[in-house]
Formats: sequence, structure tokens, C-alpha cells
Amino acid sequence: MQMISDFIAMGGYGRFIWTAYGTAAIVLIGLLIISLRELRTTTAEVEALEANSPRRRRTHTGDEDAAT
Amino acid sequence: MVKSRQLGQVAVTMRFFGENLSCIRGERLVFSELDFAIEPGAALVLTGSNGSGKTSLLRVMAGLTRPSAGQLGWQDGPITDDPETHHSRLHYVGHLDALKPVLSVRENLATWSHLHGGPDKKITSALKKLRLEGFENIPGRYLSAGQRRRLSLARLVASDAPLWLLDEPTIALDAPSVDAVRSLIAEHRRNGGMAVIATNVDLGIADTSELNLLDFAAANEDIWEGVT
Amino acid sequence: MIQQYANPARFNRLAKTLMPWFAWPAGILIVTGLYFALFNSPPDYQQGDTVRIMYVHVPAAWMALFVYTSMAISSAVGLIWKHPLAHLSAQAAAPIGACFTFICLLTGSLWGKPMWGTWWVWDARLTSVLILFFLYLGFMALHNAFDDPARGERSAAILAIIGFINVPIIKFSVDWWNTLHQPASVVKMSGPAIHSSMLYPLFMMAIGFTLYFGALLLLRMKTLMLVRRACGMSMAQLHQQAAE
Amino acid sequence: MKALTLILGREIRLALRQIGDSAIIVLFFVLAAVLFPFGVGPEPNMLARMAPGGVWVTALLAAMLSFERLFTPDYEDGSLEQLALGPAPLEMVALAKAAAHWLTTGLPLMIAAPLIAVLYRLPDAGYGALLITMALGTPTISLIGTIGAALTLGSRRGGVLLSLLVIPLIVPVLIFGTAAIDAAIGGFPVRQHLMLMGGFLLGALVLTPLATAAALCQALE
Repeated sequence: MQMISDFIAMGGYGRFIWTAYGTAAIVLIGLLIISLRELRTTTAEVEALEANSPRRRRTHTGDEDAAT
Repeated sequence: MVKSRQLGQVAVTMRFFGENLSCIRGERLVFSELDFAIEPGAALVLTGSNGSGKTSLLRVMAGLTRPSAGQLGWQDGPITDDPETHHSRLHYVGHLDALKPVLSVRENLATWSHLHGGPDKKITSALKKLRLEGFENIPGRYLSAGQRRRLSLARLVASDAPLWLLDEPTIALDAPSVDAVRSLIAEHRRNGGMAVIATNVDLGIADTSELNLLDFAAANEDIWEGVT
Repeated sequence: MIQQYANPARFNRLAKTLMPWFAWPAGILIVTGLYFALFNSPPDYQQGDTVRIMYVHVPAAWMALFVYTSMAISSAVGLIWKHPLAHLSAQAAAPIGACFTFICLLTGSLWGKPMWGTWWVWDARLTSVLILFFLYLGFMALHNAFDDPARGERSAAILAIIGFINVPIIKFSVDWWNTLHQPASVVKMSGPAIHSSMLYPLFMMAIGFTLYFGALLLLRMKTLMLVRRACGMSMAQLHQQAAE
Repeated sequence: MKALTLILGREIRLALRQIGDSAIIVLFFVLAAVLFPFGVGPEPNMLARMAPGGVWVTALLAAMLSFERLFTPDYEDGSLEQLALGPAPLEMVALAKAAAHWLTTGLPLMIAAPLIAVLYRLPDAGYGALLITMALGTPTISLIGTIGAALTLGSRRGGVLLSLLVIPLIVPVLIFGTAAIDAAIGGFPVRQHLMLMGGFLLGALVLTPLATAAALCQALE
């Protein structure tokens, strides 16, 4: 038990070291999570856009347009 | 090919052409594989529905917009070699009138014609051709839309340039002014000049070749196509 | 698909294959690096345990400079050869670089408090890194200040190239001015002035951060490509309706 | 070269017609500078100690105000397109714009600066250095400001964004400007600070037109 509390104390500088590591971890992991969430929402958006104008229907209107 | 400038006569008589041009606007391919060529004395009319790329093509010809592919050139070489010479060979009249409300009509025209090396005495004759004589000292802010448009067109005659790039020149113009513009273009072509006119309205100009932007539309392909 | 422009599909496949090779090694290296940094390396004879902050501060500083340099290079490539993927990689890298710079500044000041007795000192190295942070924020702010994304990326690219002058200033600030900040002690002509037991965790963390940057860059670039694709598709449909 | 004088002449004529704009800038400079004594208190040697920084920072902020109006009016009414299509290269246009901005804003600020320094009870030794550093600094600020103005042309919140971009680039000029005045007051040699500021000016004179021209090209595309 004593060993762990020594380790936490870090020779009296514990709060500096742990805040440093803590904020670094929060920033890096936070950025990762935000990026992953952004990817998910954008893929959903592209799929939605693709759904309401599937390739087949688009070329169809394309031909019609060229004919007129 | 006489390249020196002769007073009153359009000296630079050369072909202007573009090969395999394509242009992207707002993530969308506006037109692709577009070729054109204009001979001295000729006029090219650009037609096509709104958003088909008429203005984009004019800006590419003027060198304002860099084409995504292909190149433009005169007979003595591509425009990218010497942009300044290319710019000195053309007048571009876009939708915006380049007019300062604080400056008078004469001062406005003088700034642009002096920049292109136009002599002072041609300013009054330019204003007369566009039916703006007597407006010399009126500050720009009092002009109506049609008058502003005519002042913008006066730049064409105030200093010489073989190639005219006109983007809907007859908007907001009354009938006599449209006739004045038509005769200006005809006289310019007689002097060996060239004109490219983007318009949706029939200008009634004799023997022009036509280029419909829709023939070069890229079937709605966006450049980020393959990303899934 | 227009071949001579960017080839997003090919890049997309490449990113899919490369991603695991960046992500997993990054995780492993950072975890082992942390283990060595916190448990297995000796405290400094003068600074005691505060030296452990070095294992986060120094790699973050290296990454801040490395990411900005990669942004400046890809911006230059984007502008000169009009290559849209290059602009995308700069846009994707900016937030990552900003986070690394923020970590570098924060851990630096947390290390400065016990060692120099103050959170912040107007020292050449610290000031120039602060300016680097503002340059990152300026790049991101300028990037989405325009309605047309293509316009935003090009003008931000110019800022990235102009701001690059700051990177050598940061690198050599410790040599030009007598700064409180420690001069270079790892990458030196005479070899590193740090004992190997401290050097290994440092390199592990540095490589781990670089791989983390690589993986996140690929991920963010894919998102940005999808955003552009959505923008292109909606524009195309708009004109499709207009043509009908 | 003729084109440079033509464009410069146009800019100055435009500025003279709207002389109110640069007058407002100088007025803001005076007002902002006067605020400090209210905030910090009228105690003489505190003010004297703060004079170089106070004058320089407020002069910088005053110059910052006028950058946004540098290209935007021309961009909106189409004059910028015509300038770009003129026979002169865009770098020339950028240089002419920066010179016009310095004449209409930098110079008035330089003239007003000693008056403000009197309000701050700047020691007599400092006035010479103040004028020289302003003479070297304000053109650099104008040059770097044109880059910011060109970069943020057509953006939504142009003004604020412009300051965010320009301030980091102008920090060195501010540091050595104030350091030179402090050195002069303290009787120390001023030469090295002025040499560095001269270096910044020459560097800016050569490099900024390139960056501004590139930014203007993007804006016109």
C-alpha cells in the first residue's frame, strides 16, 4: 500500500505530473473520439444523399434531358 | 503579324484559342474538354442556361480563373508564359461595373484607360460613342444602372485591345444604347478585333459562331465521385 | 471519374489498408512508452520526478513543429499543382497540430512551475510556440471563414506558408537568445546528452505520437473527402433540378 | 513603373475624397491611448514607464482597423478585377495599395504619436527613438496588413479574422519597436534594435507583395 501512495505522490510533484499526463490524455483521446463521430455523421449524410438520387434514376433523367 | 501598337488601328491580329479546357466551381465540374478558336474579325457567342458556365468560361479566357485542365493561348504562345501581355490584349466587361461613386465619370474612365495606355483625347470620344457626353463631371453615385453599364462599356473604346470579353453587355441598356453597342462591336470587328459575348438574349449580330456550354457539361460528375 | 485530378478512390483504398498499420503500433508504443516513463525510468538527480513530464512535453513539441511543417508542404503542393488532396491533408492536420501545441504549452508550464517557480515566462522559445498556436488557430479560422470550401483552403494554404517562417525561429530561438528554456539536448551534433534509460521512453512516445498523427490524419482526410463529396452531390442535384 | 504611380495616384485621390476615414483612424488612436491613463492611474513615472508600449500597441490597433477597407470596396464593385487585368502585375497593385495605406494611415499615426507620448509624459530621450521606430514600423505594419486584408477578402467576419492572422506576424515589430524606445530612454545603444526593424521592413517590402498577389489571385478566382 505504501509503495502506491509513494508512486502517486511522485516525490511531492504528483499534482503537476498527473495533471500534465491527464490533460494530454484527455486532449488526444477527445480528438480521436470527435474525429470518429464526425466520420460517422458524414458517412451517414453521404449515404442519405446517395439514397434519394440513386445512380440509376440520375442517368435516366440525364437521357431525358439530352433528348429535349 | 504586326505586334506594335498603331493609333486607332487594332494592330495585334492573331488567333486566340483554347484546348481541352475544364473548370471546377464549388466542387462541381462546370464544363470539360472544351475547345474554341477565334479568328481576327470574328465574334463568338456563348449560350447555355443559367449556371452552365458562361461566366466561368469568360473568366478563364480573361485569365482570372485558372482552368483545372487544358490551356489557352495566342499564336505566339500560351497565356501562362506572359500573363501581363495577355491582359494587355483584352478588355473584360463583367457583371460588376468597376465604378467609384466618389470619382466623376471622366475620372472613372480615365483611371482605366490610362492603365491600359489609352491617350487622354480618346476619353471624350469614347463617352460620346456611348451617349454619355455631358456627363463628364457628374460623380459616379448619381448614375442610373444603364448609365453605369454604358460607362463600363466605354472602357472598350477608350483604349485599344484586340479581344473583347463581354458578359451580358446589354443588361439594363435601353434600345438606342443596344444599337450603339451593336455598332461598336461591328466597327471593332472591321478593325480586325475579336469579341466573345456571353448572352441569353439575341443581340442580332451578323455572322457569329456559337458555342453552347451545355454541349460540354460533365453530366453532373463531382470530382469526389469514388469516395465511399 | 476524372483521372488527372486527385484520385480519391485510390487514396481511399490506400487509407483503408494503411490505417491499421498506423493505429495499432501507435497504441502499443504509447502504452509501453508510458509504462517506461512512469515506472521504469530513474528520477532526475536535480529535478526529481518532475522530469517525467518530459516524456509528454518533448514529443508534443516535436509533433507541433512536424505537423506544421507537413501542413506548409502540403499547402505549397496544393497551391502549385492545384492538387485538392494536398489541401485536404493540410486541413485535416491543423486540429491535430493545434492539440499537440496546446499539450506542449500546458505540460511545459506545468513543468515550469516546480522547476522555475512560475507558470509562464516571456521567453523566446515559449513566445514563439505561443505564436505557433495562434497560427494554427488562424489557419483553422481562415479555412472555414468562406462559404466556398475551395476558396477557404487556398487562402489558408497561403497563411500556412507565410507562418512557416516561425518554425526555424522556434527551433533556433534557444540558440539565438539567452533563454531560460533548455537548449536542444537530444538532437545535437555531439549526440544526445540524455542517459539511454530516459532516451528510450522518449523515442517510444515520439514515434507513438507520430503514428497517432498518421492514423488520425487518414481518418480526418476521409471525413473531409466525404464532406466535399456531399457538397458536390448536392450542388450537382441542384443543377440537375435547374436543368429539368 | 508607370502603372505603380497610376494606381498609387488613384488610391490617393480616392483617400483624399474620403479624408474622413483616415481622420477617424487617428481619432481612435488618440482615444485608445487616452484610455490607459484612466485605467492605470495618472501617476507620472508609471505612465512614463508604460509610454512606449502604450503608444505602440494603440497605434497598431488603430492601423488594424483600416486594413479591412483596403481591398473590400474594390472587390465588391469590380475594380479589383480590372486592376488584376491591367498590364501591371498583381504584386505592383499590392505594393501600391500598401503604400497608399501607409500614406493615408501610417503617416498620420506617426505624426500623432509624439503628441500622445506627451500625454504619457515620455522622457525627452525617447522622442527621437519613437519617431524612428514608427518610421520603420508603420510601413511594415501596412505591408503585413495587406496580406491579412487579401487573405480574408470575401470572408464572413473579415475584420476580426484579419486581426487574428496579422497580430502574430506583427509581434516582432512591436517587440523591437518598444525595446528601442526603452533602450533610448535608458541611454543604452539603440542601433541593434533599429537594424532589426530595418531588416523586417526590407524583408516585408520584398516578400509581402508576393503573398498578397497570391492571395488576391485566390480571391478573384
